[in-house]
Amino acid sequence: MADTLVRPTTGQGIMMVNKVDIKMYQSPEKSTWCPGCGDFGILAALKQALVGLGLAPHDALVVSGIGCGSKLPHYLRVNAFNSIHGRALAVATGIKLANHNLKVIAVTGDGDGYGIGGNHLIHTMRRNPDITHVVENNQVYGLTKGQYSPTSEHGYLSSTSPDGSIEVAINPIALGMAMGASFIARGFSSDPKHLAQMIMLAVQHKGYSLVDVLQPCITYNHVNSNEWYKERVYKIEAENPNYDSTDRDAAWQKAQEWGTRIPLGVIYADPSRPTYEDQVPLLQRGSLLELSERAMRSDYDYESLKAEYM
Amino acid sequence: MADTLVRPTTGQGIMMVNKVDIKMYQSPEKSTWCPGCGDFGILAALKQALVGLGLAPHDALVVSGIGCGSKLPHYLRVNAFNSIHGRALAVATGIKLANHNLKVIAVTGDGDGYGIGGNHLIHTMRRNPDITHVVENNQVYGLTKGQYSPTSEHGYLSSTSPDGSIEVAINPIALGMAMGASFIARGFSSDPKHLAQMIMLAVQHKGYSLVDVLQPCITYNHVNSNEWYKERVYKIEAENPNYDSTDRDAAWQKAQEWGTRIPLGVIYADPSRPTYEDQVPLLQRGSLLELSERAMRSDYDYESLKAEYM
Amino acid sequence: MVQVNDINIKMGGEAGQGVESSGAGFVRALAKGGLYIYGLQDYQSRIRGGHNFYQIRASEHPISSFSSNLQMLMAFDNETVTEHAHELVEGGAIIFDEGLKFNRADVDAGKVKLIAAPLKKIAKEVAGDDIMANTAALGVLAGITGYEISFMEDVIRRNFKRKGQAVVDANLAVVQRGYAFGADNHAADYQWKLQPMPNPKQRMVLTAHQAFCMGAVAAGCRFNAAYPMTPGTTIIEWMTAHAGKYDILTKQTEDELSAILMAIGAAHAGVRSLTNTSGGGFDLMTEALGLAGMTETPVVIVEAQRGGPSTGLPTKTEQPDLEPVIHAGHGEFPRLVMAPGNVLEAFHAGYRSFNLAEKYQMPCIVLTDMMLSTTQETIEPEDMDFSQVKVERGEYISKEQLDAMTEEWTYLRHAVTPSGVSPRAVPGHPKAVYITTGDEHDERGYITEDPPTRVAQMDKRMRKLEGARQEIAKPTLHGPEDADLTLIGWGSTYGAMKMATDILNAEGIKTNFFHYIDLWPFPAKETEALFAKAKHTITIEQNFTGQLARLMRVETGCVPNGKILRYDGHPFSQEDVVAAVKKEVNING
Amino acid sequence: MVQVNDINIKMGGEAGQGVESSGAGFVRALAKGGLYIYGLQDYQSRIRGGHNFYQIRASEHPISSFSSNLQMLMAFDNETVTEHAHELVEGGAIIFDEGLKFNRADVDAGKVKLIAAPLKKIAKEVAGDDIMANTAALGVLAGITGYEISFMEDVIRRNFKRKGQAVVDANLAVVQRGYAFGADNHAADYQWKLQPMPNPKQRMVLTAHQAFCMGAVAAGCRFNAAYPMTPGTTIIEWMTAHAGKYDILTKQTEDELSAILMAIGAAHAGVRSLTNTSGGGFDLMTEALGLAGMTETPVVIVEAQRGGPSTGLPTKTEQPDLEPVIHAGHGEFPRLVMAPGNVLEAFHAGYRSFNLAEKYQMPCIVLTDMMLSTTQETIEPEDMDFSQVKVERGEYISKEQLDAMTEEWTYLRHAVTPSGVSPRAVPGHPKAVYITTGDEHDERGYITEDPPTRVAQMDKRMRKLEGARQEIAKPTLHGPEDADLTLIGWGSTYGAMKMATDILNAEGIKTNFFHYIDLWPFPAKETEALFAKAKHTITIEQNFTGQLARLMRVETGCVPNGKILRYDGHPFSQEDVVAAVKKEVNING
Ligand SMILES: Cc1ncc(C[n+]2csc(CCOP(=O)(O)OP(=O)(O)O)c2C)c(N)n1
Ligand SMILES: Cc1ncc(C[n+]2csc(CCOP(=O)(O)OP(=O)(O)O)c2C)c(N)n1
Ligand code: SF4
Ligand code: SF4
Ligand SMILES: [Mg+2]
Ligand SMILES: [Mg+2]
Repeated sequence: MADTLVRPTTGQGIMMVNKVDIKMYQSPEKSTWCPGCGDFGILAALKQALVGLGLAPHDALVVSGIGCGSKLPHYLRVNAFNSIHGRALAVATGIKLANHNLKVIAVTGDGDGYGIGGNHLIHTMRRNPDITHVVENNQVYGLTKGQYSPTSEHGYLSSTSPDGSIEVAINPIALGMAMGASFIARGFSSDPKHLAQMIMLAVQHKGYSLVDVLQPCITYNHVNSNEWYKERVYKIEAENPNYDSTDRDAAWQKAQEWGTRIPLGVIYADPSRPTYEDQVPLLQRGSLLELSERAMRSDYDYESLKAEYM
Repeated sequence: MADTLVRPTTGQGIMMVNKVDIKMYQSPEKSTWCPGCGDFGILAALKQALVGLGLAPHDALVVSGIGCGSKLPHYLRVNAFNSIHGRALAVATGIKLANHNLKVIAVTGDGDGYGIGGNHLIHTMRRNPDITHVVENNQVYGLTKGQYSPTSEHGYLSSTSPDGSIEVAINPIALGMAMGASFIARGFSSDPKHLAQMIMLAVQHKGYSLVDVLQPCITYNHVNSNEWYKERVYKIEAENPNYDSTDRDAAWQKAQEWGTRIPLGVIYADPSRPTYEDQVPLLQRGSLLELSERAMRSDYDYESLKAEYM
Repeated sequence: MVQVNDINIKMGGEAGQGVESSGAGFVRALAKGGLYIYGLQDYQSRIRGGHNFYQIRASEHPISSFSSNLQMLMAFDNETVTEHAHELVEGGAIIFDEGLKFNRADVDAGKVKLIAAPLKKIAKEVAGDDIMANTAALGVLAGITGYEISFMEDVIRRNFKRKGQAVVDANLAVVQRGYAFGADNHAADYQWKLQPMPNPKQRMVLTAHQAFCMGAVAAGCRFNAAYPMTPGTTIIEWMTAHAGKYDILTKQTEDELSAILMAIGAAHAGVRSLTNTSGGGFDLMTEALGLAGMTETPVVIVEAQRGGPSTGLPTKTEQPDLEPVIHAGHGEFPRLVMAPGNVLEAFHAGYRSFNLAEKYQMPCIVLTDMMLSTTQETIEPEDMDFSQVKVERGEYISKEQLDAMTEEWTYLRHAVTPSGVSPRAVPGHPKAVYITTGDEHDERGYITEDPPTRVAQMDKRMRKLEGARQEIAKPTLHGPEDADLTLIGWGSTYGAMKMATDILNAEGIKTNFFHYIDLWPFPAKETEALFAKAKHTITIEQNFTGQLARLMRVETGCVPNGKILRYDGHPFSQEDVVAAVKKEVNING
Repeated sequence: MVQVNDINIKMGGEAGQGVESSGAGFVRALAKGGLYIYGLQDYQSRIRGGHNFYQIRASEHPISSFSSNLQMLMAFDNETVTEHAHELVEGGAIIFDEGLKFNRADVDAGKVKLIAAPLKKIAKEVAGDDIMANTAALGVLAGITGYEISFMEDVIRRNFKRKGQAVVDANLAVVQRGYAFGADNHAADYQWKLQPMPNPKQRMVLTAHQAFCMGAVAAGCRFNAAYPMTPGTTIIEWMTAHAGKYDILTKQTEDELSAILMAIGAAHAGVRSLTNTSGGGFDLMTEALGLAGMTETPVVIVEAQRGGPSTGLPTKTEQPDLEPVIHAGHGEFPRLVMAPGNVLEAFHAGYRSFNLAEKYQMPCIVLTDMMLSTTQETIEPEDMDFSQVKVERGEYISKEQLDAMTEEWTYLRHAVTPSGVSPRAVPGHPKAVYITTGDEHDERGYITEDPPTRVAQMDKRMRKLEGARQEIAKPTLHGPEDADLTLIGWGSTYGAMKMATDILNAEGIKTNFFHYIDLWPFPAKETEALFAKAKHTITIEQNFTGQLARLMRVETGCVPNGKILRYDGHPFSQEDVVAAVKKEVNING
């Protein structure tokens, strides 16, 4: 990946950039995923991206929901908050507002992020906090044993849709466009190198960045298998080096592509949109954490408040 | 309005179409809205539309959430379920699935429908039940005394945004496009005649139909006042009689219009998409209510179930 | 000292190794032979790997609990040996593939037989694929225990039918080879035997969730909306599987809020409606529960408990949600809470919940748990009597009655009545056009803040509980009336506590067992009557705080003499109960 | 028989008629004169119209309740007369605009004076706009009661300053004309007078919600996420208004789920975080509450109660959420619940909630209600002592301590300790890189299903309650130790119950009053001690089921002799309490 993409972050880190290597991210835990699960590729790509960005494990904080994919933060050593199903973005926003020095990354499943978590998703998109959202989109509910998910295709067969799902699948890219997401990319777990690059670009992007990741669930989703994806994916950059990801119209068109051809890469990016934090004057003076710690040492004048009520 | 729009529905009604007149919709309750509130226009338009469609009060069922606007069903005599804040669409879907002979209309505020109710909104859109959703969009939280809402514009001043809101307003039209809503229109409470037509078209449309209604809140929203809207709105039909509401691209472009010029009318309609109910084979045999009543008379063979476990 | 038809077999392995299907297959073969079965499952919150087991108990007599003492362990992986070898009794055996390398130190070889079977080899040789090693294992098991192979063969024919004759034949060949291996080499020195009963009676083997669903459909439930959540999901999966036959509409929703609200909507429209979930999802339903209470909408919610709090132990059993469901939702509104303890009680709860919810126009929460979702029990088919299932709708105004009404405008959805129940009409009829709302309302359903109206509506709603209290299922008593020791429990501990009671009595400790099924409104009178007579009371629950004991105290003032609480995610076996009781009362067994 | 500085004035009118601002203006003028004030507000769930009132009580002595007996009614509309004229005592008066046509039959003219004042006329004549009629009314009120007009003038100068001198001057002229009208025509035959105290002491007049916020910011709270909901919204509105001065970040969220989860996220990151809501919103927070419990995240939730269930009575007061908040959330986890009863208790709760939440690393729910959100009370400024506010963080590992650590990898976020509290570091430091989760976890925070680990973590979490129990605010006792009658209450009934206790004692009924502030963990020892001595106990609550009484019973077995329950949406006045108590014990007053 291009060197220009890689710049060390500031943050609270005391480690030197050159000291960051992938071994630091080694978790003591063994994964519980099925052998062959696409989540392994996503884990590898995420580690790679963090290292590539020169971030130490304490510079980042990974928030996840509940699901197979949401167990990811247990399998790399990093600050992490494995929250409840569907709610990762809300927790992530709280963390980001409290300490914007942390690189906050939300990792969710498709059910997690696009299904039950839909309301946080759409409102986070329009708020644009500087959070990267990696969605392990296996088009199925993995951990609960294979029910159809919001990205399952029309006709998908499962225990709760034995005659085929009759819902239209969510198009997360189009949704992001409509809700003002400022960065939207798609990756594929079987191409972790490309995916790592997507994640790096997403983390470097200032604002809410969505990385929708095609992820085979080898146990339950026998339609959208590794082969199925491989036959369809192509890289936007490779096909059209002039693709302008800042062009809303082009991105909207690209967002519609699905089925026979599925684009990978940065579909949309608006580097000009200010982040939520950037628009809070308070946070320009430091992190809320610092202000709160100062407040706990109590060098504010509270006595004067009384006069308001006299 | 064009006569072709008006056709009597079947439903369970025993009333004759020619017997339906607006007096039947007279509620015994007095409204609690502020004099001059845009909700009056919406109420008038809704009544007009129901009468125009030849529906009797028992043929329709209005579900609302909580907010100033959600009190609407108390002010017309009709079957109604005034539910909880943000949840009208879920209740409406349950009612529709249980008795698809009822014309189900959900009436919500912008906070209600686009804010807290966002998850039901996006998933209802992609499911496409035959429900009409009228959003009283006053771009503010009225009933809770004027906080900014998801449709309040960037910079909007309120008690919770004294320095101006720093969120990007939701664009419900674009959201509907992205989520596969099959009918999307915009009306204006100060033009109840046009609005009534929009509601009639929406109710006649088979599938989820969104009618976003610009509604001045004369008490709290001093930015988006009646005058503000009047200066900006125009009717798509009037400006471009050739506008093709089935053209997704054109609709997407139209969806972006806001600010100096705000389009009113049917922005998008896909009459070809099947409704959710149409795709449930069971419901082709009658309403679930009828089946359930049959079940309560118990002419099903349950004994044979036992064999499954022997 | 051969022992016939009294055995506990545990099969263990990783998720994905077929533990569940092997267990289920063997259970069916035994049931076909007229034996009573109890099948316990345990799995982890992961899809492959980890440690799962299936524990089968078989007997000629009715059984309602598993035992801590195993006679046979079938190990598909090392961990099974490490974890469970110590549960084997003297003379017990471990069956494993000869290729499995486990730590021999985990096994007391003097006490336990090691049966290294060529499972994969048989499968490979006979069928060309070691995937059928499980079938071989079942053959070995049948061979060693002497159980007639034809029963296994029948199960194989039935289970593999849709995969074609070739698969059936291959499996049959494999099971036979396994059988021969077991019978020839190990049957002689293994003392526990299984044999079909003469003219075996065909009984049902099923879970409480399955039975609940059967009761529910029989009561006319035709709508089930849910968001998947273990261990509640088995409900909507059952309903979906039977949707075609019974005209049921099931809907997987975007979240649990939507699930209960769709159910409320459908119920309001007149359809008997169900939602199912577990604790976390139930939390999300809390606000809507109050809406059902306020709008007087009958809706049934199955809350299948698991280890909490929060995501907790997603696949483990616990009973920590009794007080939470009784108090869920701000404000005060009436509700029903029932907690069936076994398959038959669940069947009855299936229709009772809908009848009571509709008669009293309030939400009914059915508390189940991981155990009731997955454990299989045997029942006599005649005990599941569909002809006895009555649909009781209470004050429901039919279309015919509405047609006959002369006046319009008179229908009062929330009429104040002596019973608190207001006659209910469903929307769609010109004589009953009405509004209802979660705001406080008057008799017509319009919003009001008028204090007397408010008080009248509040009193009316809460008054319904008094009627309901007369109709709930009363606690049952098992064992001698005049016992020295009274065990008290609720829900899924039923089976273990019942069998423990029998054991204690057999050991000369005169014990009885008081079991709650319906818990809200609380059967206070019955509780007081029990305490008036009981000599020494012990509550047994699978939670930390002793929630039933708390409930008894707040509702009646009765306080048990002792409490036994377990919250490690695992169920009580009958021996666990016996031991804990003895410890509690200082009897050294 | 002139009575000085002991008056109850009610101002009533439609929403939008300026009832609230008039009331607030008069309150301020009286407070400036050194009088004690109690200001009660009542409004409907609508923005314009309907019926609202503001009731002011003024006295030279501390007061903590309103009275049912009015000496003055200021009617901005007919309904005020219809609704409240009967509350006037003999000799009381109604001030109204001469143009107001109300039903004279609503008023007992023999008992009550009717003061038709030319309010609009004055406003029109003096300022050219009848919009200032309210100012004229305040002038009339001051004139009749003889209250020095300079105090009203000061308030006008202050309130209208930002509207410019012309507006100030116009209002001053109007108030003077009103004053003259009142003084000249009606002062002579009106017996209740108001006069400033000599060297009036300046006291604070504020609501409990405002005081709570002051305590919270003083404790270092710097993050407040919320979704608007009456009557909780006043919290985030206060925080937002003071955000600039105190570096607070407030965030209006998309729903209540997000509100608590953002607060949990921010708290996890190290910032003291608050969310506020009412019952319906709290229901939506239930699942996340368990997450806070499981991840041991300190977070403070203000749940401002209102009439329930469901949307209920959105602007009316009630106490129906005590058991719901104690049991909210599936599974079992520790939490704190406190219910301040007045302005000062709320101030203390402001910092105590954050200190206890952080020391014990658990969520703390602060139960308030409509009364505490809107009612104004007078306090002595010195009683709100910011210098006494200490920040107590418990086992918090500072950055400096982390820097000093030599080993990496040793940090155990959920270490099992004797107190149950695990030293807490916030993320961002290389020596404390860790995960936490709502799944059951080991000491490091990794998911586990291991039974002993599970039990150890469960025990550890629940053990924290024992430490917390030592530190909670104990119930207070007002009145004689050896009373014949003991009134027991919690939360916002404090003021009325206290004054009622004094009245009962003054009438010779020896009464004391036991008031709970912190309710979970429950102060059981103190309750038992009270019951050991009390002769006749009566709980008084604003709910249907008597939730405090239930809580006392389940936690201690103590059962009150009587219960007084109110659930019509309206608060108890001191007289209401006195009358209800007498009725309860059969004393005819
Ligand atoms: C509130 C709540 N509802 C339901 C569940 C059960 N649940 C756990 S994971 C999951 C869905 C998993 O699907 P997805 O998010 O796509 O993740 P995957 O397992 O496919 O990676 C569900 C429904 C839960 N934990 N919490
Ligand atoms: C769960 C829940 N949260 C908050 C509220 C409080 N609440 C009532 S109406 C409302 C918002 C009203 O805004 P909107 O939906 O736009 O309707 P409007 O009043 O503007 O018509 C809110 C937040 C509630 N009733 N329930
Ligand atoms: S079930 Fe699917 S998503 Fe889950 S671990 Fe297995 S392969 Fe991966
Ligand atoms: S506050 Fe606004 S929206 Fe509500 S009734 Fe008044 S004008 Fe209408
Ligand atoms: Mg998934
Ligand atoms: Mg609004």
